[in-house]
Amino acid sequence: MDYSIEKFLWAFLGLFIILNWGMLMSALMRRIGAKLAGRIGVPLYQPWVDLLKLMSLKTWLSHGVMYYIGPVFRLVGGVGMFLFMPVIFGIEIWSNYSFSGDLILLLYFQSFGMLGMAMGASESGSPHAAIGISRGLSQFAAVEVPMTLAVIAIAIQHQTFSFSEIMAAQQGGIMNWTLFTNPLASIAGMLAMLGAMSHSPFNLVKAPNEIPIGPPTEYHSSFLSVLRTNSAILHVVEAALFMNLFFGGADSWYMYIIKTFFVYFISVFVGMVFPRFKIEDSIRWFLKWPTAIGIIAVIVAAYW
Amino acid sequence: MVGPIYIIALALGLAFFLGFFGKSLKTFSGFVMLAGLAGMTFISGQWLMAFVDGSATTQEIFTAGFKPPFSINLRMGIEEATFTFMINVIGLLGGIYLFNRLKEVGNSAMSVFIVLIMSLNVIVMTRDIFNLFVFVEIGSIATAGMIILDKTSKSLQAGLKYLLATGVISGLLLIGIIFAYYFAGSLNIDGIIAANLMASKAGAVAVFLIIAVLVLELKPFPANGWGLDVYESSNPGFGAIVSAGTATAGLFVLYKVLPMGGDAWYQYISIIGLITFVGSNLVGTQQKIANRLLGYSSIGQIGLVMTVIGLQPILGDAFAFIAFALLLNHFLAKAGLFWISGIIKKENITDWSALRKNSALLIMFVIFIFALIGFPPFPSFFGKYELIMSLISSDNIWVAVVILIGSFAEGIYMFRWLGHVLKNENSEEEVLDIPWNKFIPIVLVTVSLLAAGFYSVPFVAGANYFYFVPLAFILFLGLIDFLPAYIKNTVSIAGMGYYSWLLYPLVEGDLMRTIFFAIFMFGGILTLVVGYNKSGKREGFYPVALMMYAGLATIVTTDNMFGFFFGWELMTAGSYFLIIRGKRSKPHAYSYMLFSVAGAYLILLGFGLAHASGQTQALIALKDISVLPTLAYTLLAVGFMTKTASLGLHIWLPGAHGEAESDVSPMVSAVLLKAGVFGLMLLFLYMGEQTGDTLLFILGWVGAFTALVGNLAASFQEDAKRMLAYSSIGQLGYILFAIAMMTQLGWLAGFTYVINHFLFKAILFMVVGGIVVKAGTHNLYQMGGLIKKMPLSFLAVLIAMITMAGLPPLSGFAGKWLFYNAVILKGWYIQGVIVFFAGTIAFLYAFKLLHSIFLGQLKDNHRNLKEISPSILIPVYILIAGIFYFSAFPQDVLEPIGNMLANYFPSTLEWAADGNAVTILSNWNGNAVMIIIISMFVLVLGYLWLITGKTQKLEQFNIVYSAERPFRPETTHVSHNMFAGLNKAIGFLVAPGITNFWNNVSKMVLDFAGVVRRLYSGNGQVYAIHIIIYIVVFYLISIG
Amino acid sequence: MEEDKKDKFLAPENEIRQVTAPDGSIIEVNPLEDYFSQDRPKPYKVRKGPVEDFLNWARAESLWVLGFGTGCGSIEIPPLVTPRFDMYRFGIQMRATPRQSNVFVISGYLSVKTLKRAIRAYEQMPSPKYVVGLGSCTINGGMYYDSYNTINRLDHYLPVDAYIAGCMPRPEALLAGFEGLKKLIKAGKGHKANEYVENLDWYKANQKKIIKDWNMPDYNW
Amino acid sequence: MEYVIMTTGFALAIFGLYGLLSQKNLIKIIIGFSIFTTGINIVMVAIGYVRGGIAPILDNEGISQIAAQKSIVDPVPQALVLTSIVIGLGVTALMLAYVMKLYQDKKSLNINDYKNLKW
Amino acid sequence: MGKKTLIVLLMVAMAAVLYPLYESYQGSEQLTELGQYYADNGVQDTGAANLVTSVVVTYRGLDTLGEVTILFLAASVISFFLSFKKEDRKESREIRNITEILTTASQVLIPMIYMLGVYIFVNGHLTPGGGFQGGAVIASGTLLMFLSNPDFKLSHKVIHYVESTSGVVFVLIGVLGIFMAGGFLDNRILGLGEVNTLFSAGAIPVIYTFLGLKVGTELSNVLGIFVESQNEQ
Repeated sequence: MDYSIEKFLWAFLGLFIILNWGMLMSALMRRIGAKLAGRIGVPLYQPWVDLLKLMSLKTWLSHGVMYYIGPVFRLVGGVGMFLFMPVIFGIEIWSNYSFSGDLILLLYFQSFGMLGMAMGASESGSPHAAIGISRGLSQFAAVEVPMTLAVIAIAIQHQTFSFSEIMAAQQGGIMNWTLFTNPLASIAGMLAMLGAMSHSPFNLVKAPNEIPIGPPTEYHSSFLSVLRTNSAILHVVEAALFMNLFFGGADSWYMYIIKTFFVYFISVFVGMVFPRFKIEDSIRWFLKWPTAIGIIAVIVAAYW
Repeated sequence: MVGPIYIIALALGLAFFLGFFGKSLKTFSGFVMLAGLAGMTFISGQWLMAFVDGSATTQEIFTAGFKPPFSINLRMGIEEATFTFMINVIGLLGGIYLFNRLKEVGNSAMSVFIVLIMSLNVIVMTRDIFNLFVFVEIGSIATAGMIILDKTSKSLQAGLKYLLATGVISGLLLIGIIFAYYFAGSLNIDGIIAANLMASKAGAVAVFLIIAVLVLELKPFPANGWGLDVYESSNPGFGAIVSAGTATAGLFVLYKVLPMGGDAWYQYISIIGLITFVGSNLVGTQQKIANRLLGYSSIGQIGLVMTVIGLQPILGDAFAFIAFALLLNHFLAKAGLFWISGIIKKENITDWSALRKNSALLIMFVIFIFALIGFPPFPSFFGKYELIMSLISSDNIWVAVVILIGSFAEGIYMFRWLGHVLKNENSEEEVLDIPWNKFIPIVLVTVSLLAAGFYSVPFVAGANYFYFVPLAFILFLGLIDFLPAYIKNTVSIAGMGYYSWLLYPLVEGDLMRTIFFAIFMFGGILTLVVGYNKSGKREGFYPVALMMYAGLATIVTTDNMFGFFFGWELMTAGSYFLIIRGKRSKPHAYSYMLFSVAGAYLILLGFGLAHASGQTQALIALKDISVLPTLAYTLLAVGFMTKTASLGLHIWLPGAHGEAESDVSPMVSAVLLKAGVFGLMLLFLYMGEQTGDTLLFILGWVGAFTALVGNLAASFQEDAKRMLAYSSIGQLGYILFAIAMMTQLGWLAGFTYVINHFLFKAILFMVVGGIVVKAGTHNLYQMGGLIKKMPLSFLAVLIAMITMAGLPPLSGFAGKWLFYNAVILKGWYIQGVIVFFAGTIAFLYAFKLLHSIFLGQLKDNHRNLKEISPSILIPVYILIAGIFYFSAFPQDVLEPIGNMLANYFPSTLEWAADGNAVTILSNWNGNAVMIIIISMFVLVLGYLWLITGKTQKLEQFNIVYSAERPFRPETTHVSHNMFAGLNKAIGFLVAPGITNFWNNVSKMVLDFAGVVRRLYSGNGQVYAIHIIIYIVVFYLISIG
Repeated sequence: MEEDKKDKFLAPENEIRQVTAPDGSIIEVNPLEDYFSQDRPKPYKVRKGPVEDFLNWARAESLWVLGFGTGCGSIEIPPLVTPRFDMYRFGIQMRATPRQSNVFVISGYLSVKTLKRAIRAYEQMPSPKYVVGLGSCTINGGMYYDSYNTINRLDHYLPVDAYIAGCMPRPEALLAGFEGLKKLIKAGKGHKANEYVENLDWYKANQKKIIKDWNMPDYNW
Repeated sequence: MEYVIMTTGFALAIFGLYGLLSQKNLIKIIIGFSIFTTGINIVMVAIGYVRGGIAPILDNEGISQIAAQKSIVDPVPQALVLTSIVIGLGVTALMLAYVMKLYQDKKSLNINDYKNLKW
Repeated sequence: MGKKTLIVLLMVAMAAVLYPLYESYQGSEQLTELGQYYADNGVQDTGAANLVTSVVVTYRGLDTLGEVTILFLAASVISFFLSFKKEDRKESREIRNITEILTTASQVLIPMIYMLGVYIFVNGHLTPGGGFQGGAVIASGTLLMFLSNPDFKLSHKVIHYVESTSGVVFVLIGVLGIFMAGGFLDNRILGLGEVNTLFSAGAIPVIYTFLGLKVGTELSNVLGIFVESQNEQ
């Protein structure tokens, strides 16, 4: 239990790093995508410019209190996920506030921001937002099944829910990564990650031309800037979550950045290659193959 | 003392004497008749008193001054005194009831009536078999006469059928009697018994004929078409006499004569009784005509008493009480029902809603119905309880099962009837004409019924007069029902408060009981506070609500099985009435009741097995069940699960909770459901993990699927309250799963769920109930945008929903965290994942509810709505304070529970000094999470506020709409079929398979009843054939 | 303005109607007033100084174009995302909702019917916002100058920051136009939105003169 | 002798019962019933018979009282049969009255026409 | 024919049920214990030479009271139930002409039949017969009256009085038995007298007299009601 200013500042520094890393990473991904298409792509500083632009806009419209604090929920969700997870393995100052809980806390805290954001978006009264949210929640429910199976398989394997213990168990060489010690769970988990990142083929939630980008359709200026801040953080944190679970975690910022980049890249890569799923197809898909793999993973972990 | 022979002399003398009076003196003759009946009542009553206080001994009355067997002798013992008194009372009351009708028909009708009552007296008293025959015949002929008291074509037909049938059976009786005389050389019953005719085949046949005919007089199923016709077509006032008086005498005769046959015959009689009880009630399920329905019920009840008579050797000491309690109950209740039928004058039970015009009559009707089904505090409850206990103790489980099946079948039609009475349309024009002479007898039997229940207490182990204390309070509330609701509300709250204070010492020191006690009583008081926003009188609400709470209090404070069952049934009855108060609740309350009754019977069987093992009524007997332990535990578990609405047994819940009134829903959902949980917890604690290994495993799966299906169904609901109801099913599934794990963490999770579910479901139902009333609709898609009108409600629902979804930092997460640890430690991985999946689906409906009611587009007709009443918000915010306390300081609540559980399970959870909960798998610091999240929230909110300038407030249509504009709020609000994608993908999981299953079951039962009742073709000759077939078959089974 | 709203054709959905509340009382709903905010917009404060210059640079380098095609010229916009033109490298991207866009490209002729939508979309965009007139039609009506159903001068109805002449201008011209807009913004001249607000009455009069079925609030927030 | 009576009695009872159960005409049914009760009455009388017995009237005419006490038939069944006959009479009378009223009601004596009450 | 066959089979089965009784019947060589008691003590106990009568009226007097009650009931029921629904009866029965022979003969016979009836019940304790038999004979006289004179109407009032009086007296005599003798319906309230004389056997002749009257009037009453209701048709 350490609520000291020092701790706070370290955590804040970590947050600042991953925020910027998240923005850079998204610019990188967009550039990679552009290269695939034969384009040049955005300048690397584009995310910062966009953010700055949004914060500098002069119109602030509010649909109500919940609309106002929706982005707050969202950002708290993202930041909280960061804070409740140790960043760098084995270094106390980078352990953030992970003493408050562990994997279970994180699994549930994932939805905190989502639900708050959903509230905010739907207070705007836009049907597009509501449709987007209903899709997002439906898909989320399905994605969580393989995700949970993977988490449980890992928990059985390591007999713990604690990040540091899971990471500790994966130290000492690439072959100790869960990816290799428990490949089925890893596959299930990574497939679930595709859904969690909501890139194509699982991005019907934000179908831009059908339901103008879905839930945040009414968000603009500073509200949108908070949402974009969050998404930059969240992408890194989500990637870090999977990194910690399957790819041995990171024992330095250097490893952290490389691993999160590649984990994130997987989902972007899949998104580049595959077209979009309809929502019911996506649910069926998650409840079919990833779930089957996850169940086998749990059975293997439990009874092998 | 006046000798019993004067009953005969008085009755016959008066009957003959009435001939002197002409037509002009009809009223006078009527009073003479009543005086005669009163005299008979007095004589038997005086004997009864003498026997009760011990001042009299059994008297033999020798007619003509000769000792038997040479002359006919009568006996007056305590049994005879009781039965003649009962018969005479029913005769007197019946006479008062039928006064006008008898007067219209004439003096001869009065003579016939008084002779009928007299013959029943003699039937009871006589010890001579031929004399018995003569007076049975007198009874038959008098009955045949009274049938046509209302001379309709139907009653004429019924009378002829009756005469044909009784003619055939009396002929057979005569053959039996004469051969009995031939073999025994005596006509005295005791002489025949002493002669032991069963030794020879022919003697056995003679005995067979006598007993079979006496059985047939009691109209055993299925050779009873003639009897049913009598019930259906005759004057209901007379139906009461037949059902109560004649049957009572007939049963006594059977009891008297049965020793002729020896032990084997007891068995046959019990089988016949069982067949009658089950068959008659089963066939009755299809019946719509009130009087015929009463006929089926009468025959069924008589069958039950017949069974008990047959079980006499098995029941031993308990026999007298059981038989008498059941008989008396039937006697009083059925008489009352027939009499009410005579006032209502409606043939079809669907038209009986006219009864609602008079609340006194309605209440008495309800009392009779509940007495017949065997609810406390009526004698049948005590009798049935004792019966089942004794049967199981003596290793006659199947008999107990069959009896309960029969009772259940009776419940099927009785509660359908009650539903019609309470909920059907009522025409305004008709006036209910209630003459005082018809009303008084009904009141008297009602009072007797209540008194009989009270005096049953000393005969049943575990029963306690204390159980009547809340009932007295309920009675008091019933008496002040004319006062405005807020006064009664205050009185009720005060009463509950006082009662809680009174009972608290009983649970003190037992944490588990204390928690449930707190939920029941504190929750009860809070839900009652909500009632302050109701205007008017709320007639009938407070007695039944308090009845439910009294039942709950009894369940949680009692330490014996009887008390538990008493409370259980009381609670069921009270909640039934609460539920049926809803506008469209009729079918739902009905299915609730059926499931509850079935569940209660399973529990009773389980208790019976426990009692048989431990020979004690204490609940501790559940600990070591040696008689069929697996069965016993399964029965108990399934019984409790009917209340917790586990998958397969849940179909009653959505309608029952969804259609109930706005403050009843939280009562039944947040509070009542916990009774089932309490039962399960008790059961599991006593059962232990080893004993119930397989059962627990299965229940774990059941719980998991319940959670999934409940939540999934909730997310597809369009009705706000039904959604919450389905959510309850899901939440109770979690609880079942958690406690089925039988580990400290599992139980701790279970307790957390119990507390949380109480808190948030009460909030949700209170608020949503209040909104539904304000908004005038249950449908989510017809609401929307209410956040601006009802911000406090929104906040309450939001907090409740976050708790429900298990999101940190609120206390819902405590349950989830414990749950995960428990699942991994227990090794129930796949089930755990199903439950987790259910948990994520909970987000869906949480969002749907919040969005559809509070967010989105405000509807035009809701533009002027105001915040819901403070009488709802105050209890709601008290509960929210509870949630916050529990969330911030989970240790304060969970540590004591954990310590308590450590007595039963190995402890796997430790609490660090800083509030960190640690298991070998995981840690969680609720306190820290709360602090961090709140600080973050404040920081981020400040940041947003900093970068945001002055905001422009918008109206509901100021949205981007692809450069167009919305037309109407209705077409802009996304709510209906919100999760269409999910529905397409996995909607098949909530296809109404289980509902269809139960529908098919009930359809099969009803169809079967429909086929069986074709036996009753209406042809009197066919009925005579039935009698002969019955005799032959019976002969083949018993002797041949 | 109140008066001429009355003579104009009022759509049925905007007529005043009565609904019955659950408690039985009658509520009168005037859709145009009750469903929409009636507030007049206020001009925002234009600051000066290095910070503002930096922000102007950011605004210029992050042009989010509203993806509405209003006329035939919109066929020239999609090529901008192709490798040949690749507008992303200039910080220009398409957005699907007016709330998140700054640049409104009026692509060619504007029929009266579309003008109404264009006004609504424009007013819903957050300030500072920019209008780019694409093609001759937005300048003087172009080949449709005598059409009964198109407007001739866009700047009578919306404040235009930049025109891109031609019929049709090629995508390269569009990119050049955006570069011009960027220069304007960087120079601190990108505040036409304020002009619109300050001269709202004039714009509204012009708009209502030509749009007969107005059927919307004066200002679409 | 007594066997003949006994056989007759049982046979009558059975045949009467058959008539009661098989005839459609109400009057015939009642006749069947009468035959049935008659048969039973005969059985009763037969039961009381003592071989070679005389009527149980001890009027000192013919044989001595002591001898009579040894040679009379059993008076009990005779007394019973008296009662039984009267009861049969009462029932029959009542049945006939019913049939009369039913006939007035529906102008039919067929028992199949009186099936208004069923199930 | 399925049903008839079924009934035949049923009768066979019924016969099979009763067969053991028939089979066991051996005929009696001697009286049963009970019969022997009556034979031995009946005369002393009751003073009636006719043992059947002593059994009927005294030993099993309660049965007899019941019998009377049954007749009373039958009469009452029939009376109150034929008195309903008069409005329905429209058609009237065609009455055949009565022959002269019947009319004349009946005038001679009826008093004699009544006399015979009275004789039978008065001597019930001495000779075969008794109240029921005598009453039945009296009723047959009434029947003859109805046959010979279709217009004959019984006076219900008289009948009721006779009937009620007889009934009440019977009950009262029974009650007197409690006070004055061994129990209800004990005939020893009057002296037993000398066996074989008319005024013997205690209250038996009295009872039988009233019984005869009652049975006679009741049966007549039943007949009368039947006839009346026929006439009304």
